[in-house]
Amino acid sequence: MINKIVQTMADAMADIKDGSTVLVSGFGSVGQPNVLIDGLIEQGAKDLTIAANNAGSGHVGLARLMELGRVRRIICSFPRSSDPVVFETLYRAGKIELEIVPQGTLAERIRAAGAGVPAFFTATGVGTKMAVGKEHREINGRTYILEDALFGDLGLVEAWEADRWGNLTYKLAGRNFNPIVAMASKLTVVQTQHIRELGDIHPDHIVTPGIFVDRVLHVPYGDPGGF
Amino acid sequence: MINKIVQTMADAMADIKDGSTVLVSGFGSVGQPNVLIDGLIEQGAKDLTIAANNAGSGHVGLARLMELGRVRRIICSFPRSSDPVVFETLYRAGKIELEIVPQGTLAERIRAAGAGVPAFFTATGVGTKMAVGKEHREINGRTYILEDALFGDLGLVEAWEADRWGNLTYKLAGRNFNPIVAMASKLTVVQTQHIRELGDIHPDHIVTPGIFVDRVLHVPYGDPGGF
Amino acid sequence: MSATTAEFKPFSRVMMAQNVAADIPEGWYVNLGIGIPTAVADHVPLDREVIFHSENGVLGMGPAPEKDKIEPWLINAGKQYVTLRAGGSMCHHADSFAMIRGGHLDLCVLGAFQVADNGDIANWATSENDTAPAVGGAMDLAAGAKRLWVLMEHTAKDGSAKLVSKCTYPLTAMAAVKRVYTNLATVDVTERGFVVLNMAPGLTFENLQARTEAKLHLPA
Amino acid sequence: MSATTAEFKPFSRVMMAQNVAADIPEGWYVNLGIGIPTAVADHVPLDREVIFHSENGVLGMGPAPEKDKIEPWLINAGKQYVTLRAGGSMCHHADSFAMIRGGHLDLCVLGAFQVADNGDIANWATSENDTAPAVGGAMDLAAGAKRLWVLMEHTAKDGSAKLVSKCTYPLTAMAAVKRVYTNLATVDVTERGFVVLNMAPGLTFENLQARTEAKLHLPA
Repeated sequence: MINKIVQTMADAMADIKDGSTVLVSGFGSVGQPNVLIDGLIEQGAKDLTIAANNAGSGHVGLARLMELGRVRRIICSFPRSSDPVVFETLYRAGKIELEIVPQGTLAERIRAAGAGVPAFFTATGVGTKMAVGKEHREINGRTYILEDALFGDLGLVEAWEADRWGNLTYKLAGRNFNPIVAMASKLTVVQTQHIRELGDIHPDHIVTPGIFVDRVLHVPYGDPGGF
Repeated sequence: MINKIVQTMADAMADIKDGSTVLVSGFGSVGQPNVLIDGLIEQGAKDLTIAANNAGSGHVGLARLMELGRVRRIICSFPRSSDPVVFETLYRAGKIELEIVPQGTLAERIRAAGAGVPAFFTATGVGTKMAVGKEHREINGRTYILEDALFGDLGLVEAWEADRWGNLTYKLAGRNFNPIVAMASKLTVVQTQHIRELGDIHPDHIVTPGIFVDRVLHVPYGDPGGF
Repeated sequence: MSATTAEFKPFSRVMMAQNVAADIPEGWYVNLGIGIPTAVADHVPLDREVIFHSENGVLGMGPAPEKDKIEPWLINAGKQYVTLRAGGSMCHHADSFAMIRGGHLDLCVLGAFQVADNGDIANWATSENDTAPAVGGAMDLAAGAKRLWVLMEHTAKDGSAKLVSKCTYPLTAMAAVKRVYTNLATVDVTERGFVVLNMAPGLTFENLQARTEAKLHLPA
Repeated sequence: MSATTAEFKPFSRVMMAQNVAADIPEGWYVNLGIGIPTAVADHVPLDREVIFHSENGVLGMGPAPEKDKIEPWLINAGKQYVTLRAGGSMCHHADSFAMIRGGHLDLCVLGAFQVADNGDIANWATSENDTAPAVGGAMDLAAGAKRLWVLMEHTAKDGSAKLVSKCTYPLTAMAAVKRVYTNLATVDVTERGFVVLNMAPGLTFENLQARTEAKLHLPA
C-alpha cells in the first residue's frame, strides 16, 4: 500500500542534505508551509539556496533560517517585506547572495523544471538589468531573453487537503506557487490542513496529482495569520 | 454585463478568416468539439492550418473539412486513426502538407503560445527525424532541441460546464488539449454540455478561467460516441 | 519654476483613480499594481463588469471585505484581504503569470518613478546600487499586458520631473507604456512622443510643460 | 538459422506481460504503451499499488470496465475505455506530458521494431519515406521516463533480428532503453551492451545469440 503520509517532522525532513536548493511556496503567509520551514530549521541542513517569492519577515521562518547562517543564497522576486530586517542586515554585510528574478520568470522557471524544459525565451526583463549577460534573440520581430529552469532538491508545500497517494488541493489564494514547487522538486514535502481518504477528492478537483509528492505531514493549523 | 454565450452557430463562427491556424482539441472523440468543427465546415473558411492530435477519421469532422479542400496543412502527432482514408488520400496526392510533432511537444508548444514563451528547449526528438534542421544545444550535459510556440488564430474547445464569463470545467478525460487550446488561441470558441449560473462553479474547481474564452455555444449532446 | 505660481487645481488621488476608472470599458481583464493603482477598482461600478486580476492567482476580485467578513485565504498581490465576485476563479502562479506574459490582460495599471516619451518605464529601483531591489511582478506586467497605463504624481516629491525624455532610473520595461495619468494631466505615449489628452482644471499647456522634462504635444 | 530447430518453449504473450509485471515494484508511476505493453497492467495485482498513467491526462487507471459499466468520458491513450482507481486524477495534456517529459514517470514500457545495444529505440516508422508516419507520444515517453523498458517479439515476422547493433529504422530516441523483454529472453542494456538476464525454458545462449544480430553477453 502506498502511504506518503509521515507521522513525524523527523520523517518529513529525513535526508535533507547541506547545499540543497529548497523551493519554498507561499505568497505572504497564505499557502506558505511555515511548519515545514520550522522543521527545516530544526533539521539542521546548511549552505542552502532558498528560492521563494519573499526573503522572510521578522525573525521567524525563512528569516530565522537566514539569521542562523544556514542560507548561502536566496532567489526571489521581492526581498522586501513588512519587516525584512534579517535579510537586509545579512545582505548589506555581504553574508548572503541575492538573485532577483521577476515574479513571473520565477514561476515559469520553476514550472519549466517540472516539465522537462531546461530553458525558454521570455520578453520579461528585456532592456533591464535582469537581461544583462543573458542570451538575447529576436523571434517574430520581438526581442526575448533566455531563462533557465529552476530545480529544487527539496520543495516545501502547503496543501488544504491530501490523501495517502499525495494528491493535493489548495484553498483559494493558498494555491500560488505550491503546484509548481511540487512539480519541480526532487523531494516534495507537504504540510496539509486535512487528510482525506483515498478517493474522497474528486478526480477532476485534484490540483496536484500525487506523482509530484513524496511526503505528507498532517498540520491542521487553521487559517493563516498576518503577513 | 459580460455575456460570452452566443445563441447561434453563425455567431460562434463569425469573422473566421481564410488562412487561419485552427487549434482543435480532443483526444479520440472525447473532449473533441465536433459540433464546432461542423460549424467551421459550414462557415466556409479555407486555406486553413489545422493543429490537432489526429488527422480525422471517416468522412466527417476534420476529415470532411480536408475532403472539401479547405485544409492546406495539418500539424498533428498521430495522423493514423481508425479510418484515416481522407487524410491518406490527400497526403499521397500531395494535396495536403503534414507536420508531424511528438504529442508532448505539440502540447508544450501550444501551452507555450498561451504563456508568452515563444520558444523552449526539449529533449524529445533529439537524434530523430524530428530534430533535423532544429537548433541543438547541450545544457547540463544533455542535448536538447529548440521548439517554437504554436499559436491559434482560432481555438475550438469542448467543455462540460461554462458560465457567461467563459469559465470552464471538463469531464474526466474530456479535458486533454482543451485548456491549452483555450490559452493559445486569439479567438477561443467553446461548445459546452452545460450552462451554469455565474458563481455556481466553485472558484477552486474552474479549470479554464474565462480570460481565455471568447464565445460559448450551448451544445448538450450527451456522451461521446465511438472513436 | 515660476510657472508653479499659476492658479490651478491638481487632480486629487481620488480623481486620478476616477480618471483611470472612467476609461476602462466593460469586459476588460485588468491588473492594478500595488499602491495608488489599487484604488482604481473602487471607481468602477460593479454593474460595469471589469475583471480584476491579481498576480497571486486570483481572477475576478471584488471590493474589499467588511471587517467581520474577511476570508483569510483570499489576498491580493499587495497582501490585502479581498473578496471574490461570482465568476471569480483561482489558479497557480505559473498559470497566473501565463495570463500576464501571454498577453491576455487587456490592461495593467502601474505606478512609476519615471516614464519616458518612448514608453520606457522605471518603477522598481531608484538606483543602480539599490539595497536589495524588489521587482515583484512589475517587469512581467509591463512586458506582458496588452496595454500598460501608468498612474502617478506628475513630479517627484523633490519637484523633479517624472515624465522624461530618457529614464535615469533602472528600467522596468522598454517602450511599454501607452498612457500616463497624473495629478496634472492624462498623456498618451505615441510615435510623436507624449500627447496631452487632458489637464487639471486651470492648468495651461505651458504650465504643464514646465513640470515635464520631456517635450509635450497637443493632439494632432 | 539451424538453431531454430532446437527444442525450447518461447514465452507466450501472457508470460511476457507477466515477466514485466513481476519486475514493477509497488509505488511506481508507469506508462504502458499502446499494444502488447497495455496487457502488463492485468498482471499487477491491485493490492500491489502501481499507478498507471495515460498520455491523455489520466493518472491512476484501474482495470478495464465491465461492459455495462463503461464511463464514456474515460479512455486511455489507446482509446480503450478504462476505469479510474480511488486516488486517480485528471489533468490537461501539457501537465500530463510534464509528468512524462519532466522525468516523473518511474517507468515506461513500449513496443518496438528495433532496439540497439546502445539503447537506441526505433518504434514509430519502418521507413524513412513512410506514408504519414504517426509518432504520438512515443518520443516523449522514450526521452522522458526515468526508465524505458521494451516489450516485443524477439524477431520480426520475417525472421529478422530486432535486437541489433544499430537501428536501421528511424529512431524514436537515442540511448534510452534500459531493458528488453521478449518472447525469448530478458535483456538489460548496459555499458557492455546487451546482457541476458533470463531465457525461455530450454533455450540456450547460443540459440538466443543466433536470433539476435547484436552481440549478447552473460552477466559479469
